Amino acid sequence: MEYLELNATSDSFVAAVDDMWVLNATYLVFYTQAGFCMLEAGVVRAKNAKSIIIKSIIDTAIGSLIFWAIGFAISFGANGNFFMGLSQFFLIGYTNLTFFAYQWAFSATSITIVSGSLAERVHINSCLIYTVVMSAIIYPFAAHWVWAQSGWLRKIGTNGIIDFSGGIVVHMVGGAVGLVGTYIVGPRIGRFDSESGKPKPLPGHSITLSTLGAFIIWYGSYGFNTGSTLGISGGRIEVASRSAVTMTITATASCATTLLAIKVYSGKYDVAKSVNGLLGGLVASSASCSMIEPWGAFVIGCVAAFVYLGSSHLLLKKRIDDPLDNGPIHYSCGVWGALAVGLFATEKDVNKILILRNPTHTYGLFTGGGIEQLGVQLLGVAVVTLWCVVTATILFYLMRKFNVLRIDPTRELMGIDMDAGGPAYPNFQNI
Amino acid sequence: MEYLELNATSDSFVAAVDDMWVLNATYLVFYTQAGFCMLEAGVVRAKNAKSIIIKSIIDTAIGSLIFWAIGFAISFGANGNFFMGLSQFFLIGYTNLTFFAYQWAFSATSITIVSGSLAERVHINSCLIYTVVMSAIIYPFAAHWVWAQSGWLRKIGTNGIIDFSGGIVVHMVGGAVGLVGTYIVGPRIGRFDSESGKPKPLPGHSITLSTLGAFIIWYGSYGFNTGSTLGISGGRIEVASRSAVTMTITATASCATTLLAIKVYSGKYDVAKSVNGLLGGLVASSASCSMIEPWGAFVIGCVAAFVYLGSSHLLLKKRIDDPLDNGPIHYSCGVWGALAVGLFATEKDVNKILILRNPTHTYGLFTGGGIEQLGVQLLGVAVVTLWCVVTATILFYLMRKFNVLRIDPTRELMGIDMDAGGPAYPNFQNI
Amino acid sequence: QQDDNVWYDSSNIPSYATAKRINQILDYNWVLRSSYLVIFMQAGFSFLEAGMVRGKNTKNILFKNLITTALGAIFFFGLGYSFAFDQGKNYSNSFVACCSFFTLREEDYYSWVSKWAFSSIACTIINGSVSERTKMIAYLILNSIVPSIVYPLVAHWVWNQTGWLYQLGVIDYGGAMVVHILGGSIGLVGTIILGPRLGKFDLETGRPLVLAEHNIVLSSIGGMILWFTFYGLHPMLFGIDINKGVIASRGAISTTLSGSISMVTSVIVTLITSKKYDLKIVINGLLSGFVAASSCAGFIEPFYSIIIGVGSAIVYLSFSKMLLRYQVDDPCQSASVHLANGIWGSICASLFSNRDLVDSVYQNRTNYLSVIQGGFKLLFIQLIGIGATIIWCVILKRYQLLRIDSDVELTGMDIRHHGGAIGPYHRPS
Repeated sequence: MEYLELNATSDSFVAAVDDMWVLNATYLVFYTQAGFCMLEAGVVRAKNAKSIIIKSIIDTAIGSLIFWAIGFAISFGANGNFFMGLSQFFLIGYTNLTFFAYQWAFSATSITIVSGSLAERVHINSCLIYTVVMSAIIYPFAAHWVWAQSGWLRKIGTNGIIDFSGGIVVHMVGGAVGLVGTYIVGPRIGRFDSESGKPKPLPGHSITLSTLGAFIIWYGSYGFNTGSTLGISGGRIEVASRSAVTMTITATASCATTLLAIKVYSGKYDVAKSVNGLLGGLVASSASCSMIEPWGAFVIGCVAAFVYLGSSHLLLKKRIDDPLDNGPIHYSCGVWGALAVGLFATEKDVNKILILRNPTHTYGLFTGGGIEQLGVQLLGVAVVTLWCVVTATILFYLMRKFNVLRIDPTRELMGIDMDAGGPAYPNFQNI
Repeated sequence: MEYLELNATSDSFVAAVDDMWVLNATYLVFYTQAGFCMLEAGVVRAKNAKSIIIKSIIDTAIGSLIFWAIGFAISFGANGNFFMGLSQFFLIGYTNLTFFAYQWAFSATSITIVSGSLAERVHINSCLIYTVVMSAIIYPFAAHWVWAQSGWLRKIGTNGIIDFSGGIVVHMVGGAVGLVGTYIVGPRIGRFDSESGKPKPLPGHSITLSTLGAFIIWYGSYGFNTGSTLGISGGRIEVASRSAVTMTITATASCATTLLAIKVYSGKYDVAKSVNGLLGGLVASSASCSMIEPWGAFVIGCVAAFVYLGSSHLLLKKRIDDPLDNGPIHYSCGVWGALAVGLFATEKDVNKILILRNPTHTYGLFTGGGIEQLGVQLLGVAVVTLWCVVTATILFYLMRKFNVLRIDPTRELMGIDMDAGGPAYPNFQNI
Repeated sequence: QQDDNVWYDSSNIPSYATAKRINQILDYNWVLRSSYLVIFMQAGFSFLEAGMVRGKNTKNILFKNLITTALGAIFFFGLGYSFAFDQGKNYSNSFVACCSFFTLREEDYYSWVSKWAFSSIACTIINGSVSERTKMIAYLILNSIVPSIVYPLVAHWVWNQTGWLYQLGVIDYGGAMVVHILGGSIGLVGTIILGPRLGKFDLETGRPLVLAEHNIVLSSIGGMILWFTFYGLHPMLFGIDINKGVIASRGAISTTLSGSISMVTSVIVTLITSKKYDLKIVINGLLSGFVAASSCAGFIEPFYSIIIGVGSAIVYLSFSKMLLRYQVDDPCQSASVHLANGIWGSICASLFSNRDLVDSVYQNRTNYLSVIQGGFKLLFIQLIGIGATIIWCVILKRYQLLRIDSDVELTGMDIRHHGGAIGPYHRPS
């Protein structure tokens, strides 16, 4: 407090303002942890509320420590080759702490997504294991390939893969790992009728909590999507305001479309699904938000709603039980958002983003930039999906093999909170 | 927006941006009020939820008014001597409103901590009294001694006491006053077995609420700890980024250590205690966050977990009932954080912070800076503790004497919410 | 080689770090960041309102606030922004601008975000007033019309330099007229047309009965979130530079003081009259102070915010009492908080504003002395502004709102329209 003296030159001042922008965005992204925690807590049943919270805390705390120690060096360490970064473990010798903090918050988000998919039926212990693997291996490699300047997906084609703020790296990775996990764990007891196989609803214990969570995530997403400009000087603030506008339009369009589609289809207004539609829209916008026109954002949002609803329906048909619909939201909408870059990106904006290279003439298919970028995005999506599916399958298969994954059925019926020192709401009666 | 012609000179930008940074941080610090409120509400039983919220809101409102009228003048008023500031009551003649707003938010945090320690067994009225005393006397003097340029602890030794963002002034003061209060009020009915004296759990009514509160406090702490640079120009943004990174590492390390220690010790995952571990880490980082390396932050966090667990255990042994563990979290971890400055501060960073003076060669013991700073920190901790204990003892002793402190036993069993217009959840059945 | 520059290479960024340019960047930054806070207000209002309705309608109100925000964005993007702030070569007079629908100029993007955030707050305030008894279709219509035409016109009048109220000299620091009076008066008219909830007033004596809010803890989360987010609402409109930075700090302090004083006053008054600490009044008293401060917080000496705060508590308490006497049922007390205190705040703006401070942010127009500085013209102008806003809202609100069936109202809308109550484990008592 009152320790520092002013000693500014105008050069460092611009850099300071840029860092300020990124730091503020970082705080917002860390705050989405609160949003995810509340969302997950609201969607599970009261008997599992405490355990999902503890998982969410473990994710954040341990995931952050591992990413600091190992993950960041693999993603962005100096002397990286096409495959991985190789130095600066434990941040030793690394100076750009602002950038680190921002990336750190991103990795925490990706890891948190997984715990939602595994809700209500896995050991709390298991979360320690997958958090470590996810933040030390699965996420960092994907981040290196897609984001680091030396990453191999970054060097393909004219522009390389474009993922402005984590549609592929954060959402797709988190969603895919979760989806594999939920498939290997199997559905919750009582989710599908044992005879007919029809899904039966297992409603969450507090829709208010999950709505609160969604609103916090929405708020945090402004940091998530607009902070990726990594500064505001040199025209980047326009990129940030474009991102804020397009992200809002995509999210609200997706929310409204979901709502109306369900109303038309079933005659009810469904809060939980509308909230998910909103989140799906946010996810779909993250890869592309800085490079599209508002009309493109609107189309992306409307389509995202059907992508979400369709994949959610498909999962139920295949009897895969994803309690929070994290697969449909983060994986499917993440894929759609990544492809949308190849469909809707405009020439002007792509050139603004990719300021490093010569003016490019490869951009969105629908905006007249040819099919190449779409191909590159498709390739990237396929590669990242494959990477996640392979590593996650090995991980969860081994965990199942050593019996540290699924909780036994009596425990599951009683609620996992018994392992976490009693029920979450001791003053109220569960029914 | 559309109103203004642009005509600014480059000096004024720098000042404006610095102010903007501090203002944003101020808002975040005020937001921690919401966090503390939710944390406290979740940890008490349902029958006392409403009253703790009222106390928390009244604290904030009345504390703010008193600090504006009296407290700030004592802390930072012009013409101060070594002991106290003497002018600019009611802000008359004071122009640096940004600095005031920031200090204001800090004082509100310190006061709120006390209400948690006194939860579930004192009159709502009593909070009016201790809020006034705390914000007019106890907090301002401590702030003057430690933070104001003329304060006497600031002038001791080579560097003076170093408390970068309130580990001593905010957390230790709040925690110590609360601890004295909870000792004088005595334990809640039913907390200790009347025969054996063993503690019995009185679990809070909503772990989701208290987790939400902790996450909000975490988010707000980014304002709390990084805003203390009071600006971003002149290299201060690097200090801020460093603070953000080290604070996150300390908090997550403390959270993870608490979680694992309890798991090893009792075989259970304990959400409430892990959340407290997180908060303990945040507290431990506030004095030192700008002057340590990430590895130092990690060590501080791991130790903070044991400091928290140890003091919490000690309190129970001495049959002192601190419902929110505010004493262990804010006082003990605050003390540890203050000492950590004398242990882990690095030469480079201390010189960056203390830019006002000549290069100093006194810094952390473990980083090779000799033992002097540790001695100064120890002295400061002792002085502030003594000040808080003496004033708080007088205060609470007088309140008990005039019978405005503890509620009568029937009321306590029924719940204080009866005084606040009925139960907090009229649609639900309490058990 | 360092791999940490995801998109940009700063050495290639053209350096146009001229003074003007930096100032513009900072303005953008300030406005965007504040807008995010204002959008987060949606969460605050949702929980405030969700906690204050009965358990059986919780899902309904959450749903409405969610859809309000979503539909509002789409309609404000398509129609509303153009009516309010069309800056192109198109038609624009003192009453309305027109007609570049569905298109935004790139330099308007950040401004769109902030203005949309304001509009969504106005809509959400309405939801609180008409909660627990309105048909969903009526909501959808309402929430399409307000952001496409009702809010934009008032915003045009008060905030746009060509607007007639702007040119008259109306002061609105943080949306007192455009957001609070607008939302509050539409809500009040709505709630009058709808009539009270079943069972709110005794059929014989006409006395108000208690329809207890189901989860006041939730409301207080909402209230605390709103406290935080009001710091985004208030200093946003004017952007930032050294003068405006001071005004923003001044605004933050006056806002805090006004809210605190208002809350303390409401608590004391309630303690005297009913001997209880009532949490609902604590929360709404706090918000009343913030609302009242929204007209002028940055333009006054912090001292005057005490008067504003004390006044707003009294305005809030007496207005809500008056509504009950006339058997108007306002479940979340939105009209008392937002309409009454929006008016009170706007009047205070003409009483206490410092002319120099006002002049330093409002350009190209004449400002008048406030009452404490010896001028009365501003008072009349503010009154005209208040009147115009209210009249506009009332005129537009005269279409029939559709009320839900009484049996649905008794069972609760969550079960009938949303596929079940909020939490199956909570047993309503």
